[in-house]
Amino acid sequence: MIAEALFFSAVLFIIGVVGVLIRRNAIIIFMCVELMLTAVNLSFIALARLHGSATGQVFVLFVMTVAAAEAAVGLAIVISIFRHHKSVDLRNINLLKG
Amino acid sequence: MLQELAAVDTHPLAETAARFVGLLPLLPLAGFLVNGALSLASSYKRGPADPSAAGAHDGTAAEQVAAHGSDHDAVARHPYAAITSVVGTLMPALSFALAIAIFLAMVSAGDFSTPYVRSYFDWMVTGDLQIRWAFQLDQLSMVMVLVITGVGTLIHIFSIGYMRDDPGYPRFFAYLNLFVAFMLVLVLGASYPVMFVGWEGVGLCSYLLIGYWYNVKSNADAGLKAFIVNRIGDVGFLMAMFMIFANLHTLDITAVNAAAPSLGFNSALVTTICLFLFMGCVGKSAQLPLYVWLPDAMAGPTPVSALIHAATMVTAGVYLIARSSALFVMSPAACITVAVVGTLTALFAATIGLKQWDIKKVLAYSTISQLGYMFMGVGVGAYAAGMFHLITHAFFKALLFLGSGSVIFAMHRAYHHTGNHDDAQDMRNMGGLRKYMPWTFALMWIATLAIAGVPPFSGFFSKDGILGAVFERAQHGTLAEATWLGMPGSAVLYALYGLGLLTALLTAIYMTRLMLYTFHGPNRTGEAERAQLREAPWSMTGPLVVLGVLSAVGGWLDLPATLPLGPVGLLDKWLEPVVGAATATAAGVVGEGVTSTEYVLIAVAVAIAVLGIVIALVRLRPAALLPKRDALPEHGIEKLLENKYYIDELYDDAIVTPLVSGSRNILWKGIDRGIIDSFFVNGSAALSRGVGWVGSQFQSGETGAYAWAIAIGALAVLGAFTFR
Amino acid sequence: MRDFLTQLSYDAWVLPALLLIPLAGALLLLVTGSLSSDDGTLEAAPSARVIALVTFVLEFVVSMGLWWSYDPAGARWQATFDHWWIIPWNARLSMGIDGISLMMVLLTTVIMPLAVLGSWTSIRTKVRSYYALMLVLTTGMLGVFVARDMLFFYLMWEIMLIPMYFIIGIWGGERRVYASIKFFIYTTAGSLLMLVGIIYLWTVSPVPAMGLPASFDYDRLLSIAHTHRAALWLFGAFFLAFAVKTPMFPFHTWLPDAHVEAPTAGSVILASLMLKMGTYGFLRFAIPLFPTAAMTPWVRTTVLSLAVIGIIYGALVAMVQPDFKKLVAYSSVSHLGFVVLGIFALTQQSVQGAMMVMINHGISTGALFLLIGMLYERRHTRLIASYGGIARVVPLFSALLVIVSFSSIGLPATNGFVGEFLVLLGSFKTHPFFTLFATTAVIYAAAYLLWGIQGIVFNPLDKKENEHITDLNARELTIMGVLVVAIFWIGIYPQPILRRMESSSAYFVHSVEQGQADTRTASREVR
Amino acid sequence: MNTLVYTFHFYLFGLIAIASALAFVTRKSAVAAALWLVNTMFCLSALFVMLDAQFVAAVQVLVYAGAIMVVFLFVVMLLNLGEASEVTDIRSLGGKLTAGFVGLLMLAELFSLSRLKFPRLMGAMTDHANVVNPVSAPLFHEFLLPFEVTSVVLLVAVIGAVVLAKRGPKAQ
Repeated sequence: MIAEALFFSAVLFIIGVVGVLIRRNAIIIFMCVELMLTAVNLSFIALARLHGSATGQVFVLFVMTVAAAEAAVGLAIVISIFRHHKSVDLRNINLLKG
Repeated sequence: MLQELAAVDTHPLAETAARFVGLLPLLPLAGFLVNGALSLASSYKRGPADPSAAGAHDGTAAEQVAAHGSDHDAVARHPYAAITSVVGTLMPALSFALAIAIFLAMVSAGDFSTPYVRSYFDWMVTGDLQIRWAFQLDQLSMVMVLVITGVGTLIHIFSIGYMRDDPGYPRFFAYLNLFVAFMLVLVLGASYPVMFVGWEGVGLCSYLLIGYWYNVKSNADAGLKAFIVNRIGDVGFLMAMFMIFANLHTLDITAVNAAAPSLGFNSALVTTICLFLFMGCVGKSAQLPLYVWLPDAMAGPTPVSALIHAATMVTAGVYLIARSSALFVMSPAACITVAVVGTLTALFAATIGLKQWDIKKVLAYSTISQLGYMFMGVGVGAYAAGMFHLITHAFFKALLFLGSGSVIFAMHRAYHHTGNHDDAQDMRNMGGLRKYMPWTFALMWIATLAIAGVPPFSGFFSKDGILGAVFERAQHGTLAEATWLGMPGSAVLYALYGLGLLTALLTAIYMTRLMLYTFHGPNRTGEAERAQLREAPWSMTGPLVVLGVLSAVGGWLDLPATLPLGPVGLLDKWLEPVVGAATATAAGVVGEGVTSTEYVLIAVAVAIAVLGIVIALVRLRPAALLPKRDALPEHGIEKLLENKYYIDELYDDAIVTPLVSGSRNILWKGIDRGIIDSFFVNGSAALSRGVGWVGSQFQSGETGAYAWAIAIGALAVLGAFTFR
Repeated sequence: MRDFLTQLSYDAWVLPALLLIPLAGALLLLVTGSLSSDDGTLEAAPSARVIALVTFVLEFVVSMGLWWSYDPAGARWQATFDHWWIIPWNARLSMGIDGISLMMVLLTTVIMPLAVLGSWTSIRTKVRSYYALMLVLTTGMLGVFVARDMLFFYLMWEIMLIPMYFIIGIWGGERRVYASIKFFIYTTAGSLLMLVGIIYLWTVSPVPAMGLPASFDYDRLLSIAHTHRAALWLFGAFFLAFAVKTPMFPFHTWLPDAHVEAPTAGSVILASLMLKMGTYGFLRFAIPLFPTAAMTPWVRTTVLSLAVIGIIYGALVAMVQPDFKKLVAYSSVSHLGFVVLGIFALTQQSVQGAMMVMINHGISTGALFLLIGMLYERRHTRLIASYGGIARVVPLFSALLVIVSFSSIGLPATNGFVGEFLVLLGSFKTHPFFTLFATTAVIYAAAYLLWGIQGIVFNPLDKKENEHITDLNARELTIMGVLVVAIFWIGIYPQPILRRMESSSAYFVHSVEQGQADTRTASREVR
Repeated sequence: MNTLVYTFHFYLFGLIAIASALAFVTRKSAVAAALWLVNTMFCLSALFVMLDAQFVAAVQVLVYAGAIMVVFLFVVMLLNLGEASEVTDIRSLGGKLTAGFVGLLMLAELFSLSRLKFPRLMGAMTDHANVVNPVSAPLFHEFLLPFEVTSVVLLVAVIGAVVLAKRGPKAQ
């Protein structure tokens, strides 16, 4: 079942990537990132199962914590951006420009 | 070093006045320092302690300007005039006295063939190069020292009167003293580099004195031109020194002369060295094609023209060739070149002299012409004859210049008195001055007869000596046997003799013309001015009288064997130890006593001189001359002559302008700013800026674009692994 | 004198002391600056210039001992000092002087107090930082001249750049930012290649057979033989660094900008001292380290051509400059061309002459920049056309300008002649045709400088503003007095200097010829 | 457990997860998308359980499906973005096709890279009753420091979120 798990993981990850590429709503893009993270978590779990060790699961816990933190900060940013632009469309947001 | 000292100590001159030879240039140098200090001290006003804080409009500055503005036109003696006159003339006079003492010591020392070299301290000693500050006294330098200090002292005395009202009085004497000092270094230098110190030093003084009245641009330009043209010649002098050192490993004159034969007779090497040396002479002595600075140099005060641009500095080239006679006789080709250039210059300048109106310009071209004669003499290896003409020329040309200075002084005073702004130097404005300036008139006629070559005045003997030597060399000797540019040497020399005679004719004509227009005929100054015309003070006329006597009897210094009016060939014998060997080499077989041919030559020379004077007297009509402002423009060949064959314009258009505009437009704006700076330097900066710009375009700030970039990047990386 | 110095054990401490004294002065300035609350204008901090002057005079006094303590017939390196520095890399604080360094050190310590006096009233803002930078700069320059460790040399080489960058960039003229950046990038670009070369030398320096670790020691690196190909590349790297600094045509275009925009003292230091780093580098590093490469016929011909082009080109371009400072800047290109010509002609006279030109250019050009700075302080323009006839208003200034100009032209009996004459005389032996072209520069030199000074001090006094110019004051006369004395002293009696440099230059010529000969025989054996 | 049943459920949950994910990226409405994502999370949590990671599965449901997604929904509602107000939210057809192509290409590359042969199943986890111990033991021994650091990360995130989302004084 490991190969299947990895297959699902890969497919979900790619769906996340495609989502990031085709969506312009910042919140949905965040969700896509969450999806990608979870897909990676699946790989961790599967490979932990393969090796018969729980270390992989520990990493999943870390990933989840970071994901939670990221979601919190990211959404806060989205909110403040929305206040400014009245939109969460990524095309309106190019603050990263040097 | 010790050995050398010992050698010096055994020299017959060692215990005589000659051991003070170093004082000869030092005395005028001291005069320069005193007068220079006086000049600066009298005009210096100390600046503010904080120049950038001091306002430009404070009261003291304005007062200064007022003071300066007034002192220019004021006719008042300089506050330090008295001390300047004493120091400025005493120093060269003391030098002259010392020179006479040394001369007497030399006479009593009898014949000595090695020069007395006094070495002071090292100058440039490194590796095999040994250059010391050393002075060399021998018969040749002694002659020059006497001429320089003697004529120099007279001209200093003349200047006291001539420059009396000039606001820069001490400055003038400072420069003049400095000149004498450098000129003495030039003739006394025991090695070529020390000579070169004097050589360039006199150039500096010439520059400063030509541009003495610097607030007129043309004067400053003339000084600049003189210096730069001289420098062109100096390149030759330098190259000659380098070649001598590279081949003989010494630059001491005695050592070079001794080693000269090792360079090989008529070898390309020795010819090149001689031609480079001659290039130096061409610059300094104003020969073709570098003569152009000398006429312009007349912008300086007239005593300067007399001392520097007639009697001494310009003859330095002749002296240099006589000094290097051992080198020159090794190369007949170079010798003939010297003679040819000298002769052509003499003729060329004489033709221009025919049609000049500025009295000093006539004398300037006359000087160039006479220098040509001297080169003709030293060119054919008649060194004593060349030096003889140098000495007599110093007398009569100094006299002519000082005489013209007197005239200009009188004219200027008259014009100043009436507020007239006409040209005080133009002969068309003069005329009939003999009534007002009888002494000057008489003395200048003596000089004119001397330069024209009328016996028994000095110029006759010296010029005849040169022409005779050319004729003799054409018959036999190394020059006659050599070929020059494919022509037989003797044919060239015969041609030179002919041209020399033609020049003599022209000389007589233009000098008579000068006298006629200046002193004869009706006076062309205005009525009011005429009342002010009078002889210059005695401090000025006195030196003229002395020079007049010398011009008249100077010929007795070196009487030819054909005219034994007294002791024959004094100068020949005196110079024998220095240039005798070289002269003998050039002459080949010595002539058999006095021949009838020589009498014929003398007769021809006299006839030509007289003919020239007669032609001028007959053809020229001073009465018909109009003042400068009414003069009609000239036509045809006369216009060509008046405009000096347009050589200055040619040089300007062909050399100066292309050089300057080429430097500005091609080198500076083209290469420097255009290619190097704009293209390479700023271009490379622009290139990196461009690359940065391209990179910054990817930095759009669009997160979506970044996501795409990451995705495609990931695709590429994975692909790289996949299709490894 | 020498006994007295021996009693002080002068040789043991003088070089580190010379490097430390300016640093101490700079530190003092910074401490006083941080203790006071003023804005650092001249009015608020007049003590800064006094501290700087005292430091430089002390530096000068200390350095003068070298004049007597240096023994021309003695060891090759004298007053040596050696201390550990970066142990893992085996880099050491290794110093020493020979005849070449000696004169450069003394030139530096003589010029620097004059430069301070030259800035006395013209620098009016941030004076403490200004003088502190000058002091740090001095350490850098002296360090370059005395370093015997390549890494230490490189450190000092770069330290020198930074203060000069700020001096131009802060106290300079209108286009100071452009000029300072151009100066910095130009020189750094050149010297980074040199750093690569130094690192390469370090990597090839160990001799395992003799148990010697890698080292930056100059003498050790000298003894390494390189293949011809490697030597060429290394020489190229060093050459570029020094050619930019010298500056040789066509790497010279930073110079006019830097000179024109720098404050007076900056121009003086730049011209008198920093340009000498380039030619000093040739003498000390580029040629002795890679004699085979430097003396390869095509390399030598190229360098000599560039030198002669620089001589004539610099002079011709100087001739048409409307700005007197720029004129002097281009004349530096010409003069430094003589130095390179002399060095690469490789004869005893030409190398000695090159060193003399280095000293003389330092004195004459420094004096010219100081004079034009004094004039600029009064009239705030450097354009020749805005002057004319001021000899009547400022006779002493004019007399000095004429004297200094003639020394720069190379009139015999002034310093300029001695150097140029020796260079040309020596170069003629090996390269007569290059010498012929170089000699013509005496014409252009006269043309550009005399044209320049004619436009300033002669000609009619036709501009109203110029009638208010004031003559020099006592301070300015002191500066010029020192330089004029030097001009005539070197012009008339240069022998004390020549004697001190003779053995070092002879060693240079000999070692390069030897190195060349060695490898020539070696390569023949290989074949 | 019966292997066939196990395999069937494994595929079932996997495919549902993928289908939900596809639905998630294609929904225009943010709320719908979020709910589809929650569905994916649930299925994944089921897969976790089947891969003997019961504790992580529980956490997945609690943290992801419970906490994070709720926060997302809150924000969506707070900003009133529930309806697809902007038609341009999804890229043009070309963009979609390109993105799909990129995705497929990447997938293909991933598969071609994973030529490793995995054993069907290794021995099951030893103790089915004790599901927390195997995770907590390394977490509090080996990874104690990272664990503590994570708590700091969370703290920072909380503060950061508060600061960022707080209305500035100007905005009021």
